[in-house]
Amino acid sequence: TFEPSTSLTLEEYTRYGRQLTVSQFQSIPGQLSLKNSKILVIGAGGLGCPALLYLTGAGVGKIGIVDDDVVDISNVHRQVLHDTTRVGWFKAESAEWYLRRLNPNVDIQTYCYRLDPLNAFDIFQEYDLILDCTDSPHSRYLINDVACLTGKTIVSGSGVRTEGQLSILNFRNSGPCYRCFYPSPPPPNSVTSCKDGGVIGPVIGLVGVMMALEAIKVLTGWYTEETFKPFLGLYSGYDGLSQSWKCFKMRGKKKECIACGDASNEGKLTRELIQSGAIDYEVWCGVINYNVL
Amino acid sequence: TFEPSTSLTLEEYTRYGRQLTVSQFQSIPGQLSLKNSKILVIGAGGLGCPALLYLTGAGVGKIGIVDDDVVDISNVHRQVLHDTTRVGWFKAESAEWYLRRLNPNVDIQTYCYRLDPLNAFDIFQEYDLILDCTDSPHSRYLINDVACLTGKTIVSGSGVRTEGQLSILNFRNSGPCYRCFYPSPPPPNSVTSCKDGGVIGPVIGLVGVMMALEAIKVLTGWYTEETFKPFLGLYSGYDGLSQSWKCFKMRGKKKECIACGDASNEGKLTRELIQSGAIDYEVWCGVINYNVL
Amino acid sequence: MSVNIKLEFLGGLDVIFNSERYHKVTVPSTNASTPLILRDLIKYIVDNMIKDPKDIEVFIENDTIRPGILTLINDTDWELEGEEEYVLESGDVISFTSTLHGG
Amino acid sequence: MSVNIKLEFLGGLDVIFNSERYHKVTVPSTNASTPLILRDLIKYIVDNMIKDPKDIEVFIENDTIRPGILTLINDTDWELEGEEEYVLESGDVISFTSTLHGG
Ligand SMILES: [Zn+2]
Ligand SMILES: [Zn+2]
Repeated sequence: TFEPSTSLTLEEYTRYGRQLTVSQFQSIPGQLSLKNSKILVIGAGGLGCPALLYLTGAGVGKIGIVDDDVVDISNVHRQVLHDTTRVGWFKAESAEWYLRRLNPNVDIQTYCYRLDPLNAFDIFQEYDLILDCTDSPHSRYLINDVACLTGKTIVSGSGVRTEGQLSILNFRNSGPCYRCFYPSPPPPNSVTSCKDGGVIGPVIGLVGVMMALEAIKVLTGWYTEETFKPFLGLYSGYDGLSQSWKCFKMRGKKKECIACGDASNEGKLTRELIQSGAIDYEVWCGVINYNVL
Repeated sequence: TFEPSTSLTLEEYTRYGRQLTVSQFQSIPGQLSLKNSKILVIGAGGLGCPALLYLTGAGVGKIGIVDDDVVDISNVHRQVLHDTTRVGWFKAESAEWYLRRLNPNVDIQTYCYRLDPLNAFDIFQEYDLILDCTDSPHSRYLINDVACLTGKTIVSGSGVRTEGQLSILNFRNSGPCYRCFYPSPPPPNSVTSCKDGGVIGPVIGLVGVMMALEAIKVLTGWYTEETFKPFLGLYSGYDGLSQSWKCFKMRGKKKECIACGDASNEGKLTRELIQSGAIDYEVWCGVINYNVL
Repeated sequence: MSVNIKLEFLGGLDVIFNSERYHKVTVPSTNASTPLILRDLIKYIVDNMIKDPKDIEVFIENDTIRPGILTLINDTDWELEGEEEYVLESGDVISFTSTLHGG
Repeated sequence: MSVNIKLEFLGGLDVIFNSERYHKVTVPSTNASTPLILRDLIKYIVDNMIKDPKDIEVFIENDTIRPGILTLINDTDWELEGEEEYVLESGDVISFTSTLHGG
């Protein structure tokens, strides 16, 4: 159980003093918002590691970590929250080991299994904000659909080789979702993962750090329904004079979206539809397979 | 002693495989360049922590860490390489504790004292590249002057509140230095430190991660004297649609610079001048005090 | 009248454009009385800039930009600017970015 | 002729400009026969945009931009563009950034 807190302890004032004094952080109400927040980080890899480090440091009340993978030696160059001594551990538990040392105030909950249509709804309902730190399009569609149906905002990051992307999806149920941006999944052969494509550690690390900052902004109320404008950020680690970042203004929510749009839409997703297996997230990246209906 | 290596072990191929396959990294020669490099990270705080994590992960051969400070509970929200269990440790040793676990291939050397005009030259001569992760203008002038006189490139980062800056200084002794950009130090009352101004963890963290990437680019030969163009990057964590980054094209080396310019300049700095105490780094941020000469 | 356009191929799309992210092109007018629109630019790119015919399907599907690629007009989603009907102006920056999935 | 300029006050300099980083200004011509230069813009900023006279010394020292502040003209160091003699054109973006020292 998680009781909302209305005050900070002396230890918390000291620990968080440097961020509390920055006006954009919203001072003590900002810190209390973090303390009373529950966030779910899906994927404790190249994006999840730095995001978890900074969000645990900043004092989010409860952090859930979903990852069914174990630490491999080839992860450690970029997944710096895991170390060589913990190769073979579940990533979620390896992350927990360090994060508890970093900030014992934070309640860490691990889920050492794969997010799937059957378990996702119950897990999401425990949290206020979802960080999508996964590495495949099918998990991105699944996370999106469940977040839309449970009313959760998603901070979404991705990256491969020398580039990364960042967005906030389904912001307070009023911003566009992943399916608003990408109604049709990409052809399966067009997808490059970190495993295939390689990735420079600080490149994916930078996107993870940016995700932590966007999560702080969402949780502390920096973005409101009035000030939030849908965006897609593109980072490149080897571009221009050194590194580059472009932030594009994006479309709003689409009424005809099957995930976040009007309830009357034909083919509108429901928890029942997703849990029936009608949507093949694994192979078709979230395309509805009407044959099973 | 540090013997240059001409091959990678099987463990190294596995550990670094994901970065090796990215073309900009320069493949095996790139990895060997890192392995044969010695870098000095000055400051194991908000910038140094993420820079050290990613550079140790990436497999730099030897990393020196200079910091005379000890871990305080108010550091941990952003200095995520230190944790609550190591409050009171020297930051350099706290960093070493985790970095050795992260990547035992890396030779970590700690200097738990303050960099000063008397010890700086001997330390710098042991390294190929300097990362300025310090937090005051006087240390920035000292690091700059010693790097220019010992022929070292500096990757320089800084940040406070919601903003950060990034540059490469004295690139291969042909690029501009800190004094080329700032020939006169700022008035003492105009300087805000993290302690006074506060800082958001992921903001300073992002600059540290960028520094790691710039260091990798310098060490792997991505920048050459032909392709390198002096730049100053400005990051803002709360700007525009989400976050912003501008990269400005900067002046070249100034012939009249007293640190990196022509040797015939009046007042040109020398090791003797610096070590005589003629330059008051502490109070005047690197202004020459001709009274003591 | 022809228009001068800056093109950006991001998110790895540069691989089918000679590994160059940034290009400047002059799109020639097809008909003096009709202004050039984004659809003309896409045709120009396919006809003149994609060397290997096998690469066309990386960029185009069903006669439009392939799912998974976003098109941006002067840093704004093309959906807010009229999509393929957008009337090009000299100096416009048109960006195409492939979606990244890695993490 | 007057010119329209975009101003950026970065690195914390916005505190003396109403905490706004970005401003659009129209600098009026002082003399029809001489073009406006960056020196005129600096004078315009001091005279019209800095409300509190105490703040002038944050921005100006010895009649020019204070040490520790970099001036950029269209994303380029003013030293490469003629510094205070640079002739302003409508649409120019002039940025001022205070140096950050924290770490
Ligand atoms: Zn939607
Ligand atoms: Zn110099």
